[in-house]
Amino acid sequence: MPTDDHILLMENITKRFPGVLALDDVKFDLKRGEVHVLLGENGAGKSTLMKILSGAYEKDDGTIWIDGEQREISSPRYAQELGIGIIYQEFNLNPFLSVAENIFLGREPTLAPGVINWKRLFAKAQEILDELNVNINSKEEVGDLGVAMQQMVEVAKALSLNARILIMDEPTAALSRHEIQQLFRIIRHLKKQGVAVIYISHRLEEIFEIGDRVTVLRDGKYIDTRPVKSISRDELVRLMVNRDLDEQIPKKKAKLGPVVLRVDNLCVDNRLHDIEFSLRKGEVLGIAGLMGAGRTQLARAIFGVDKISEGKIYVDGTEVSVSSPRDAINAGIGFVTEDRKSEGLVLNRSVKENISLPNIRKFLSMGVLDFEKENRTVDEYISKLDIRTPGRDQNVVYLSGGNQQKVVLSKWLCSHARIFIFDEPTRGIDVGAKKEIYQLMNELTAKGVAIIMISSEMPEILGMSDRILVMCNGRITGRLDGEEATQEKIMKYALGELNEAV
Amino acid sequence: ILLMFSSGCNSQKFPGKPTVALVVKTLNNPFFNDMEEGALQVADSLELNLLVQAAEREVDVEKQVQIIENLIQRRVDAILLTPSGSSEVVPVILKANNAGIPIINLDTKINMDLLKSDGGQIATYIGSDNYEGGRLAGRYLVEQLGGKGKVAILEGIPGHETADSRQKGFLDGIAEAPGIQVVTSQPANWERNMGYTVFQNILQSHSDLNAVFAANDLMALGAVEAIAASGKNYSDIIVVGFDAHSEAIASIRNGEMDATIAQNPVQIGRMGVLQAYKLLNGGSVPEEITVQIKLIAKESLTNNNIATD
Amino acid sequence: MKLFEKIEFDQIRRYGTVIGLVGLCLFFTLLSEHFLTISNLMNVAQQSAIIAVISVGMTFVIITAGIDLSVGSVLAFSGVVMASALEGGLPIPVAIVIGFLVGFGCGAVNGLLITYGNLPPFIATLGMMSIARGAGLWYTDGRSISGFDDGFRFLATGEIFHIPVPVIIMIVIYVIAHFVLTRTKLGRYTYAIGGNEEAAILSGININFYKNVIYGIAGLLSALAAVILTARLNSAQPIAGIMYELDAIAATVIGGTSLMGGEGTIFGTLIGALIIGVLRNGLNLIGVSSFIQQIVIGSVIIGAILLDTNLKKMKTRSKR
Amino acid sequence: MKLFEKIEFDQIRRYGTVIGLVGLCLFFTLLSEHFLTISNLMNVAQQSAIIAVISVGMTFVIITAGIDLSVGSVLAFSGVVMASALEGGLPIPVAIVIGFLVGFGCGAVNGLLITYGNLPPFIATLGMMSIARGAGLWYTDGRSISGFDDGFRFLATGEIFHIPVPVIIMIVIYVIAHFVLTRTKLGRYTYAIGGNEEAAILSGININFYKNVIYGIAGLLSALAAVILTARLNSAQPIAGIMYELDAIAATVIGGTSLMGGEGTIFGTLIGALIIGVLRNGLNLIGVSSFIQQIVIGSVIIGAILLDTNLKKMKTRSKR
Ligand SMILES: Nc1ncnc2c1ncn2[C@@H]1O[C@H](COP(=O)(O)OP(=O)(O)OP(=O)(O)O)[C@@H](O)[C@H]1O
Ligand SMILES: Nc1ncnc2c1ncn2[C@@H]1O[C@H](COP(=O)(O)OP(=O)(O)OP(=O)(O)O)[C@@H](O)[C@H]1O
Ligand SMILES: [Mg+2]
Ligand SMILES: [Mg+2]
Repeated sequence: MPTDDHILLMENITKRFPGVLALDDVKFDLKRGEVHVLLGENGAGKSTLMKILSGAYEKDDGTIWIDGEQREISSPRYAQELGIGIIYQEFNLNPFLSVAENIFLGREPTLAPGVINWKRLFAKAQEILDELNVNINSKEEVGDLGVAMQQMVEVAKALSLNARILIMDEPTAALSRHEIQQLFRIIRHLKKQGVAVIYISHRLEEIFEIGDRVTVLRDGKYIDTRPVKSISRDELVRLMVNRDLDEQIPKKKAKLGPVVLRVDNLCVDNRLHDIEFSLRKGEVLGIAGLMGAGRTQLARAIFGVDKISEGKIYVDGTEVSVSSPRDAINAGIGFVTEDRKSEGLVLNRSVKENISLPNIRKFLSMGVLDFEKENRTVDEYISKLDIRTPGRDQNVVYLSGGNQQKVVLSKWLCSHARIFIFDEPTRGIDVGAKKEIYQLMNELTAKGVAIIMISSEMPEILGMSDRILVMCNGRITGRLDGEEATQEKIMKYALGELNEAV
Repeated sequence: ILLMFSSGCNSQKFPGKPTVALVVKTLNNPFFNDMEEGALQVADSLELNLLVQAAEREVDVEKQVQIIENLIQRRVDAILLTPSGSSEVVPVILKANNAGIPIINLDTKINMDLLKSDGGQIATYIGSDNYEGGRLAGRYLVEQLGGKGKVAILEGIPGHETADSRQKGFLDGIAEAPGIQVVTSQPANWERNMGYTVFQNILQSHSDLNAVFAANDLMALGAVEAIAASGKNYSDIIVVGFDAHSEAIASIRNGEMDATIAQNPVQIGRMGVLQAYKLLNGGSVPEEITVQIKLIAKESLTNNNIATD
Repeated sequence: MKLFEKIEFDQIRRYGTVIGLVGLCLFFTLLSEHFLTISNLMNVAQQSAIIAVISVGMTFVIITAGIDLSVGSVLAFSGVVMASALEGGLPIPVAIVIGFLVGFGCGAVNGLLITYGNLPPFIATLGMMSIARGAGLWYTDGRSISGFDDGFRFLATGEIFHIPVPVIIMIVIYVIAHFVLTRTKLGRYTYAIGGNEEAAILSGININFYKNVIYGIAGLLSALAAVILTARLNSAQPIAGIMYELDAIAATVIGGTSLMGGEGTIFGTLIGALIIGVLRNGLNLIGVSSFIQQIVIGSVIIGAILLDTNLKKMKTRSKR
Repeated sequence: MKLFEKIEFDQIRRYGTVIGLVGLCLFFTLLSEHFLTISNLMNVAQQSAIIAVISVGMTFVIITAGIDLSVGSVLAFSGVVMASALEGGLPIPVAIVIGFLVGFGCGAVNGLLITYGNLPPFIATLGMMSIARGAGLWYTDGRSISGFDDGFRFLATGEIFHIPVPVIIMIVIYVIAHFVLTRTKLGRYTYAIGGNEEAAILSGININFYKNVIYGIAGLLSALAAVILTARLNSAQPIAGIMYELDAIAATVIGGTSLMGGEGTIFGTLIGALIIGVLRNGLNLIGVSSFIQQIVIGSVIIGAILLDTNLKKMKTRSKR
């Protein structure tokens, strides 16, 4: 039974999906004014637990108390009425509606019954956005925003509920240091007002920065709940992955070969300006920057998705014209996209089909698919990246966020490209799998593959990069060597020109 | 649904009696409703099961063929057929011949040359052909207009056989009077509303029009409304339709329409079933029975001798 | 500033179809001196009214990423029921209300099948298309019901300030629809449902309720179209409205509404309906042969949208 | 083991429609002693062949999240061209190839309009529907072309091992299509394009090329259907195949293919086509009046999919 300083108590929560026991007799409690971190490997059941709390899923078993009252959370609407707000791991925005409408969807201010008060709608939305101090115009169409901006809209949406229980499922996955600080500022502010926050993230450093208590799940089972102060990182990781896993990133420097990719004063009409850099065999080139800096834009340009208005691209010293991803792939380039849902995956197809999509040629014998070969390869990657799925024929839509990300990675890793562009490769991936991926990068570079790694995660950038480019407003504002680079320097460049610009 | 079945399922009613099938082009055209009516009257009095079937769409010969094939499977005793396509039904008629089911051809004539060349046969043909009707309408206009004037044509569904033969007949009918000039010929797909809109548009560009021939009465009735809407007098424009639709006849009485062609579907229906009955009882039937086709105009209505209504 | 840019583009977008319409009018004006006359333009407006009214409902439905193939059959069914009510001597308003109820009923059934039955709209309404048609034919035995008094016929033949009543009805409907779509919850939720249904549900919007309302409205507007049609022809037919669904969808899509849902304007739909009306009218005026007409109509529909989408593309790289 | 469970579900899903078909057959067997006879079943199979063949193309198209409204018109157009070639005395194979070229051509034009013209498939093919129809009428001046020699008519009237040739053609096409969809690159890409076009592009798939191929195939299969139909009626009509698109779409969707794209099986489509065929046949056999037939057909289509989707739903709550 809940004590009265509990705002929420969940007990014996069980949820099964076809072929998966997602939650097995899990318990979770939440006190007023605390930030309670929910931690666990990919597929551990975090999102599922939260979706049950927010009324998106129905639990198969278990009880939920809110303010000591036992509640059956039957629908998202009822959850809202109970004061539960949530930021889902996957965006739930309408690309065609304005930012303001997305934020207040279902709760629009009205003039007369049913008639919307646009002035107030936009004003109220703008308030919240300014509060977050991100420069988004509340009248913009969400479809025109980049991933990061969309994430901030999700945050604003959750805040607009004035919830007493605020769930944040990996809100920072798409954000960089700068915005994360804004977010934390808000969270602390809410805490003071007695709002209770459930916080999910795979970035351990954040847990120590913002968390009060932490609960760990593993394979859908409750493991333990601890105060953050009294627990070390290594302990935490052990609880999570059930084995020891040391902190530092396992960078193995490969011996650098000749230049494989050279980009010569590349421009994309008003988004990128004279980008110039080169990439050598076996090298990892990190690209850092704030959101909207133009990193993804750059990747898209090199990969032939967006039109290049000026500039040249050389592969192995010879100029190539990439007018489509196909050209890029034929030139030996692979691109792990940032937005898995809309760009990375065919959600309602199987893990197998997604992984083999760009590589089908490899599985053809005389134009016919060789299933044995295909299955072998796919299973190999499923185990290599430890993708939690009932089987290769499961539709990816049913995988957990992190596992979906792993599928996207596998898809490209098995493509044997010679130049990789990873855009936020470890977004939403748990510590164990992260290490696995860094190992894979090392293997690749050892084999002479060259990697461009776009990332908003400082440790990753600092740990894995041989060289680092810093971008801001579509320009390269800093070039650092892997050793000499520090968080401060990167930040300076990343913000530097911004300050001038403003 | 079961309820519908039992209600719509004539065959189960009196299993003992012989079953005759009437397959028409469509049942949402009054012409065939009348034919059905006539057939039903006789069928009841002769204690026959009458099974009336038609494709959803008049132009859909293939579906009509399917229906006949299915009726053959069902071993009906005779089939009265108004083909949606005079050549297209030939193969299925051969099937009927092989199954020993007599075919009685109503209204639209089957392509006999093709049938003969394939060694097929029909028991008899009853009706009057559309071409003749068209001719009649043409001649009527010639005399009404005194051999000269501007005429418009409202066509049926483009490429639809019935439409073609009526139109061809009409053109031949007016051919003898060079003074008569067809200023425009537009499709209105047998529909009342298209008859209205298309003719309204025609009136815009041909305000001096003297007459219009519509390949069926529905379009003619639409045209009449269009004339009213245009503020002209009914007397200004001669409207000739086709089918002797009861509404058309009423409209002629009110002096809106001027004439229509009566193929007398009720009569055709009655005769059809009667011949079938004779056949089933081993009687012989004539090669061909032409049903008088006549033009109905205000004058002929005074001494009313119309089989319809 | 960015917003500004956006609006600007929307203008061009909108003009896209308007340009098409103007071009078409110009073209016919050159080819026939009868085209650009008050009386003919009134004609076109009044002839377009029926499809235009149906297209309003279609626009709502399509914005929710749905579709309604049953509008034509529902028109016919509600038309004959209303007509038989009139024939039975019921007062005009009562008969009309009965017709509306039938229309709304059919629409609501579509809605229920789609929401609670989880049927794809295409299938639910395809079934209704066939059922309503059959029901209308069965109800009337395939015959049409004709002859109504002038009070009723005024709804099609009457004029107010020299403007035909159907045109007035059309305008009123469009003003209301525009208001609903841009200013009310119903309108915004229509977009929300079409743009991202999951998100709408998770925001606690009762999408089943709104979908039912929207399909109901579509049915209701078909019934309204039936009133105009019946009054115009002084006759209600069970086979009325065949293929109207295609005209209505064409009008809506020509008007810039995306079949993927989430996007679209009422104003655009009006332009779309007028383009179709003008096209048919013009082709009659210049007396193009019937076979060529079909070729031309097809080409113009394609042409109009080619023009439109490729202006649209200028706006931003297509999403989804 | 988990995988196992899933397959089980797929089975149920698939059986969903099969159950529907079996139920329907049972129902008619009870009501008519003529239904369950070899000759009638052959009859049904052979009547279903034409829609079944068209539906294969439709399935490919719909899996890419597209649609093809032009199949009926293209059938008619390619039919008359082929017929006039035969009439002109060209050898049968040559004439057939000419017909195929026309069909493939129309389909390819659809493809080009959709890919390079960025038109919504609904509009591109709606336009083509009207254009091809007009072209066929114009080409034949509205007349149908009749009377071919037995060599050609064998394609519809002939039998091999007591199996009608159309049925054999149908079976061959389905075997090939199933193979292509499950075992080849083209098949995989078809699903990928429909499931997430953006992702397909970013995976380096030349979606424009494949879409063109797929719409081309759809046209080609319409032409093949035209061969069967022409041989069957011993006549090619410019107005053949009106509204076939609806039957084909219905067959495809009844077969479990989602109009949202990315999902569907060839086997399902076959069942769908047979359901429609059996329904029409059975209703004729027991002699239901044709108005009520329309009501029943509509209801069964709805019923079949209700059954299907709600078995599907058991699998998981619907996505998006
Ligand atoms: N709708 C669904 N259908 C079937 N299985 C599902 C569904 N949603 C989640 N699962 C399964 O339930 C398990 C838990 O998923 P969940 O999303 O809760 O993991 P998670 O802890 O959020 O992982 P991540 O850190 O990657 O987000 C996973 O194995 C996933 O495959
Ligand atoms: N205003 C916009 N209009 C259209 N597309 C945009 C706009 N802003 C961003 N995008 C697209 O969305 C993608 C992601 O946006 P985001 O801002 O996250 O990427 P970015 O601008 O490259 O910044 P980052 O460095 O965070 O990747 C970009 O590749 C860009 O193509
Ligand atoms: Mg998760
Ligand atoms: Mg980015």
